[in-house]
Amino acid sequence: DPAIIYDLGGKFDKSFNEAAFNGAKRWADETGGSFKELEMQSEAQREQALRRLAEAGSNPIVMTGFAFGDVLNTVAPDYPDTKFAIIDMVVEQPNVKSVVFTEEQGSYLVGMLAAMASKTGTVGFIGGMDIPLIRKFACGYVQGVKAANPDATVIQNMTGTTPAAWNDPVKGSELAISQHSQGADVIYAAAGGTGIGVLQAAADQGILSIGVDSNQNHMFPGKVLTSMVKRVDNSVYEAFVDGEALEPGLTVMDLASEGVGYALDEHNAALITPEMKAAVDEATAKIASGEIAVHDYMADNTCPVQ
Amino acid sequence: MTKMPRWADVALIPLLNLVIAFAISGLVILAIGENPWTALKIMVSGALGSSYGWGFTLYYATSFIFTGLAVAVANHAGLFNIGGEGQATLGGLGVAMVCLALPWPHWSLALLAASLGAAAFGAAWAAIPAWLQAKRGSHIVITTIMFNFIAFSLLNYLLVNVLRPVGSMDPASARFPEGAALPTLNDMAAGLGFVWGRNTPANVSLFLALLCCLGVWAIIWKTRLGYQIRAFGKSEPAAVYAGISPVRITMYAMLISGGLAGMMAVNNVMGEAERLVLNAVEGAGFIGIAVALMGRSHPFGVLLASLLFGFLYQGGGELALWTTIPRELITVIQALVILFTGALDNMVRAPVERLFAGRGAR
Amino acid sequence: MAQAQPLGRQATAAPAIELRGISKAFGPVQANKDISIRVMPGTIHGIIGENGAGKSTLMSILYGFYKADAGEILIGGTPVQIPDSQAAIRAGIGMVFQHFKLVQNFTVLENVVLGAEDGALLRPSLAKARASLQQLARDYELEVDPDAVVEELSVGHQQRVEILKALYRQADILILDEPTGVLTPAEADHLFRILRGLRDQGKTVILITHKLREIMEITDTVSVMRRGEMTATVTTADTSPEQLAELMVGRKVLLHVPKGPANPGKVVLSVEDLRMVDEDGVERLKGISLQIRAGEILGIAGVAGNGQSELLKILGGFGRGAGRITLNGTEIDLTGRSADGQTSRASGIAHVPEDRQHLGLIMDFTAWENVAFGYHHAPEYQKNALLMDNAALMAATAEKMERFDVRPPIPTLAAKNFSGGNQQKIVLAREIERNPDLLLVGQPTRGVDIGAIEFIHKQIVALRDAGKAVLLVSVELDEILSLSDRIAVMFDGRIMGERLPAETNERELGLLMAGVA
Amino acid sequence: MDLATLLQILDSTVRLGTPLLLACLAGLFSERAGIFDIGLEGKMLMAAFFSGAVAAVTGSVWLGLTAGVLSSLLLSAIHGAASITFRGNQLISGVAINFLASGLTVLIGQKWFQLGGRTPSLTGNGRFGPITLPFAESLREVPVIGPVYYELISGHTILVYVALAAVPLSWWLLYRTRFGLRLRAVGENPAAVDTAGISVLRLRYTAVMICGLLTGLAGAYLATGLSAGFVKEMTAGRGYIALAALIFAKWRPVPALGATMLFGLLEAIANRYQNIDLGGVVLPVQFMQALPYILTVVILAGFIGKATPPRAGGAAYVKER
Ligand SMILES: Nc1ncnc2c1ncn2[C@@H]1O[C@H](COP(=O)(O)OP(=O)(O)OP(=O)(O)O)[C@@H](O)[C@H]1O
Ligand SMILES: Nc1ncnc2c1ncn2[C@@H]1O[C@H](COP(=O)(O)OP(=O)(O)OP(=O)(O)O)[C@@H](O)[C@H]1O
Ligand SMILES: [Mg+2]
Ligand SMILES: [Mg+2]
Repeated sequence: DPAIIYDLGGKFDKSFNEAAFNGAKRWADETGGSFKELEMQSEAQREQALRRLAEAGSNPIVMTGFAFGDVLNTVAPDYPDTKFAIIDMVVEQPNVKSVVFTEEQGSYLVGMLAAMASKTGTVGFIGGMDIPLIRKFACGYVQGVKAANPDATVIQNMTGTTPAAWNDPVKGSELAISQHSQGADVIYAAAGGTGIGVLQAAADQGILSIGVDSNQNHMFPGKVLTSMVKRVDNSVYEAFVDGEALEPGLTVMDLASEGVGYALDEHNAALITPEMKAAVDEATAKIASGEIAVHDYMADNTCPVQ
Repeated sequence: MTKMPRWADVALIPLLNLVIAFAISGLVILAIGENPWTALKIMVSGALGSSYGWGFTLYYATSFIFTGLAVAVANHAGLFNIGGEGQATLGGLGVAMVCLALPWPHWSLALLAASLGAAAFGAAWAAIPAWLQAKRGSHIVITTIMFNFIAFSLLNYLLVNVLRPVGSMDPASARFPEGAALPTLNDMAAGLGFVWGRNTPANVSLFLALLCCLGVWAIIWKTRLGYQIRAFGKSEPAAVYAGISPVRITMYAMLISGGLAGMMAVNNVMGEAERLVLNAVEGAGFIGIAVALMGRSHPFGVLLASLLFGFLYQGGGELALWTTIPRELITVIQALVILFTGALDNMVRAPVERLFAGRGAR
Repeated sequence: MAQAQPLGRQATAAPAIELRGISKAFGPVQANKDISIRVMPGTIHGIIGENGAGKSTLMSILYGFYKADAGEILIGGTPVQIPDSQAAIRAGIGMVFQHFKLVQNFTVLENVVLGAEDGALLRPSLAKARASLQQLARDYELEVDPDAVVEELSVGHQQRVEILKALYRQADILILDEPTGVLTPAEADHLFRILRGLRDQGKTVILITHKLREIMEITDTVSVMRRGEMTATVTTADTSPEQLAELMVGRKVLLHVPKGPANPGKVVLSVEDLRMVDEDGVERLKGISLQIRAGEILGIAGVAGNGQSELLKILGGFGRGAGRITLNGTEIDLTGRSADGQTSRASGIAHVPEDRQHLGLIMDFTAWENVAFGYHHAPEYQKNALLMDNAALMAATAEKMERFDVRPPIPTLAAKNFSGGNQQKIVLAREIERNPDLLLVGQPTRGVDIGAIEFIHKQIVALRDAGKAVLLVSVELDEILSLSDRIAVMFDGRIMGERLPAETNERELGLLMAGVA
Repeated sequence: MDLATLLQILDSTVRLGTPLLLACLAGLFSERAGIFDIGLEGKMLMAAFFSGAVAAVTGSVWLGLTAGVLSSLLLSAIHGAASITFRGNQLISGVAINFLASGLTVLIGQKWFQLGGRTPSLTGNGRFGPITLPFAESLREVPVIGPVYYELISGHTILVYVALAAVPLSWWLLYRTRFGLRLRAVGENPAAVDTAGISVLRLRYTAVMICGLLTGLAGAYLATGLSAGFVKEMTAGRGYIALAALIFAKWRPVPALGATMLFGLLEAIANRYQNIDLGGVVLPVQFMQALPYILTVVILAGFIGKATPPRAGGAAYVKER
């Protein structure tokens, strides 16, 4: 049976891990198969969980989050017959499939939408913590904003430095209000549970917000401009479908492969005008074809635009 | 009236307390629709039933011993150090800087240097609140809380901008060199020719922790410094009368306390992760408060309480891993254990004492 | 209280209070054993007994603070239940505890009103209490500033507040537990005038004291307690101090320590123009000059709070001041740089602080740990550079306890488990046994029973006879007069004058203490 | 800085300061009565959860508030039993309560809503809406006063006004009533209260319950006033900050207002100015995020001096040993 291990944020984080869970569940619903799933409670359990699953014969073993990278690198060689899949990190081992997402591309698209939806020419970004992953989101977003409106301003904030940074909706809401008062009228939240506060404050203030990872449009219908979706669920689903035949190596989930994108559904249909949609779809095509290169913060630890 | 026998005091009552705590935990488990008996079995066998379980239990206990001792030493000086979390965070920084500085030829050298680094950084982080308390009367409870937050910010900055290897997604330092890898208990057992606790993180720093227990015991009860710390903790005016300098003792006690908290990093950063990650402390600083209070600030008590919490952590981890019981249940069990063995002790003690008194009277 | 039912002395035959068969144990300690006592209305009834005899416990039971294990209480002839202090107050009982039960950072008025408020709002209660206090002050000469914060009052005034609390609640029966332990003779006289006044109004007073002079002076009847039992109740007029002392202790007690003439040698301590300003900027010492020679006791008399504590503090080596102090010819640093309490000990000064429970001892420490207190650097208590020699300390403590007759002689017992007198002996043993050149001793016998007083006085005299200098600070004029070779009187940070004990008397000293030169 | 920005920052200060204020006053009642409480965080969290959960289920924020307060009162009762009746260690009991709340909220939440400990988002009557004070609209155009009234004073939820009103009320209760006198006395010298014929137990329980009530309001404000529902661990250390503010304020109600609002202000400023550019050198965001805490230490060390807790605090009242 396949297995999945969630990162410390927990299975129901409303974004990343939850998407992974949804993918696994979809597989189970469709195939009637069963899978093991683990939630850890400490760093030391990463290795423990991996080994125990491998020894119990689970195959493949999927894990979410870059934090597993280091451990997987040491554990994978011990279980050459087991296939592993890691999301958000590259681990070069013969039995590991690494799945990374081009969050900068998805963020670029929602950045364009934000710039086009903005009346003030100022948009906001609220990240959970100042870590590379979040900078990657931010950098793609800013590029998209500038692409759609070179004169636009982007206000960037981070919510904190403690684990509470991801679970503090009050702080998220204050930051959103603060950004609104500085003119932002579309705010992109990449901050886990804190993001809920951002979305809610934006709705209260009558401005727009952008969700992240999962499609969060439904949370405040008509108030969430769109969501930058990262199809973690798809990659988990695919890994489970592949089963023991899982193909090791690097898989990049990008716009072209619909690994990332923006969400359009009945909750935000009214907010996305045909022109906006056209512009974004054009950009999507150009990015897919390589005509537009969205800079990846991780490539050189810098962002060309602020 | 006869007094309660000593065995009842030190064994029976804590046991009864634990039983009540677990009984109520069982009710909670029932309430969320699971089987408490199975849960208990998983916890006990997962944490104590194999050398594998022990390997984790001891690993967690090691961390708690360090932070528990830290709080205990400060308690003896009448200072409430809530800053273990921050001090251990800085300790991790010290360990990382030492380990990454050289290609260490042998783990023992690395261990020595890293312990010093960890203790020095932890102590330094405690030194400022201590100095402010001693010289300016700034309440150490506030300042240590503040320093926890500041430590997190500092570490966040350093990991992302300074220590992170280029191109790494993970806000963590590089892996430590091979030579800085501490032998695990498993390695040590293998050296002695038997298999114990394969793939478990318990490592040689357990012995360091035990040494610290012994050291703290000796310092507190056998040395002049300890004498002065205890005197100061009991009565500041009297200490001044006896020629004990409040400033000096506050500083010494907090430096020792911060150093101990910092040394926790030797276990988790150097012994387990072998690199420094964000939030490496994972709340062990706060658990240290519970451990020290439950252990009545005595090193032996701290050791026992640490083992209990190590058991809860590992047993609870197993529970969360292998059942659908959410991991937060462990937090609830911990809370109940703290409550009944620590705060509601007299609820059990009084009736038991009466029972013994009644028997004695007859 | 003026309107309170007058209980004429012969109006009723029933005792104001009758206790029958009261027993009380604290764990293994039997504090009261089957005690019965009758106190007649309109009398002052004394209770005496050694430290730990159970006096305070008995009174606390009467006041509903502790619950008796057995026995009954009758007030005015009717059995009553006194489960808590509220019930005692309702029954007309007021109590002034040995250790004051005052809220230190409240004003006098707030302390008096606490628990006796008139309604949910404070201001009317306070206003009413203020008026009553004025009335009481007039009736009983009990002046205290109602707005003063208690912690800033002298102990004498705090005592008045306690009495006012009882009177404000219209107590007919007033219990005072060692009220004069902290009072000056003048304050004590004043208190006795008040007590007589109360008696004459028909109120009943129970007075616990260690001072036989007071018993003889003011009580009508006196009960003696020993080891939890009531051993005798006698009419005061029919007894003598010597007889009471023997009843109390079970042996003959010397009420005055015999002491030969002094043999003064060279000057040990010389103080010139010592001045000191405290943290609040108040000048506490205003130019003190004095000398003490080897082999003599200089007694410092004075009402508490006139600079004696500060003088002891600076001489004891943990204060800062201006002026010149030399010890055995070496000048002592007054800048505060070496005000660490250790320097002075090293130079041969031993110090018995006035407040043994807060300064002299750590109550949670064992006896042997307390014997090391202040001398934890002493070479004989060290095993090596790192470790203290606890075994040596234990042995030294056992020895000292035996020599000073500390009871029980158990070095591992915590200080708080010794009675006050025995606590004092531990401190004295520690300090005197250092064989200091100069012994500073403050209030050596405060609250200590007469058996212990006799012993403590003997030790101080013995030290003098061994050729050491002693500075004795006490508010007990008796003690000053009987121990000192010379007497200096302090008032308002100055020395008002020096007298020889043989050539002065309590009256003259009292005047000096009041600042009348 | 223009007036509008200033007002926005102050407005944010009030919102961020309010939960701290309520929790701080809660701690004040408890600690003034001699019962130390490091369990403020846990009680707040519990109240946040139950107010969010019940408001979500019933759609009524008032029922939510009631449930939140009741849950906080329950934890208070446990703390009271442990530290008053059974004379346990007050710090241990507080630590236990923090753990208990942290675990139970998610456990119950997961069982109840299957949202990983979150509660469903609140809408409409499930939340406290802003209250527009009289004349706010009409005065809005008046220079200075208008915006101040409209932006800063008006437009908060009812709990903000309750919290602000609680300051003078607490002051009055503590310093102008019989209850307050006794409460303060029992934290300083319980023996004095006992010998005055007043029940120490009853007083202390009352104080602990008031503490529960106020932390309940604080938690409910977090979940139903500031946010629209509960998220696990959403108190995010505010209970500890409130404790720090309490010491800062030296256990007095009016300074408690000042201390909590200062913390709110520092956080609001750090939120607003996260990326300060000092002529080319951009201060790292982590520095700005640590700034409130650094400033707290600086202010404390520089201006506040020694804070002496209530003298009988932290110890159970024991007559006989
Ligand atoms: N609260 C208490 N708990 C335990 N033991 C107590 C308590 N109070 C008094 N005792 C013990 O009871 C005995 C009687 O004490 P009590 O205070 O009544 O003596 P006393 O006659 O007032 O002595 P003193 O003259 O020193 O005031 C002593 O042995 C004492 O140790
Ligand atoms: N609450 C208590 N618990 C334990 N022992 C007590 C308590 N209260 C008093 N004692 C003990 O009772 C004895 C006498 O108590 P008490 O307080 O009356 O005397 P004291 O003030 O210490 O001495 P003295 O009356 O001689 O000044 C001492 O041994 C004291 O330590
Ligand atoms: Mg007594
Ligand atoms: Mg006494």
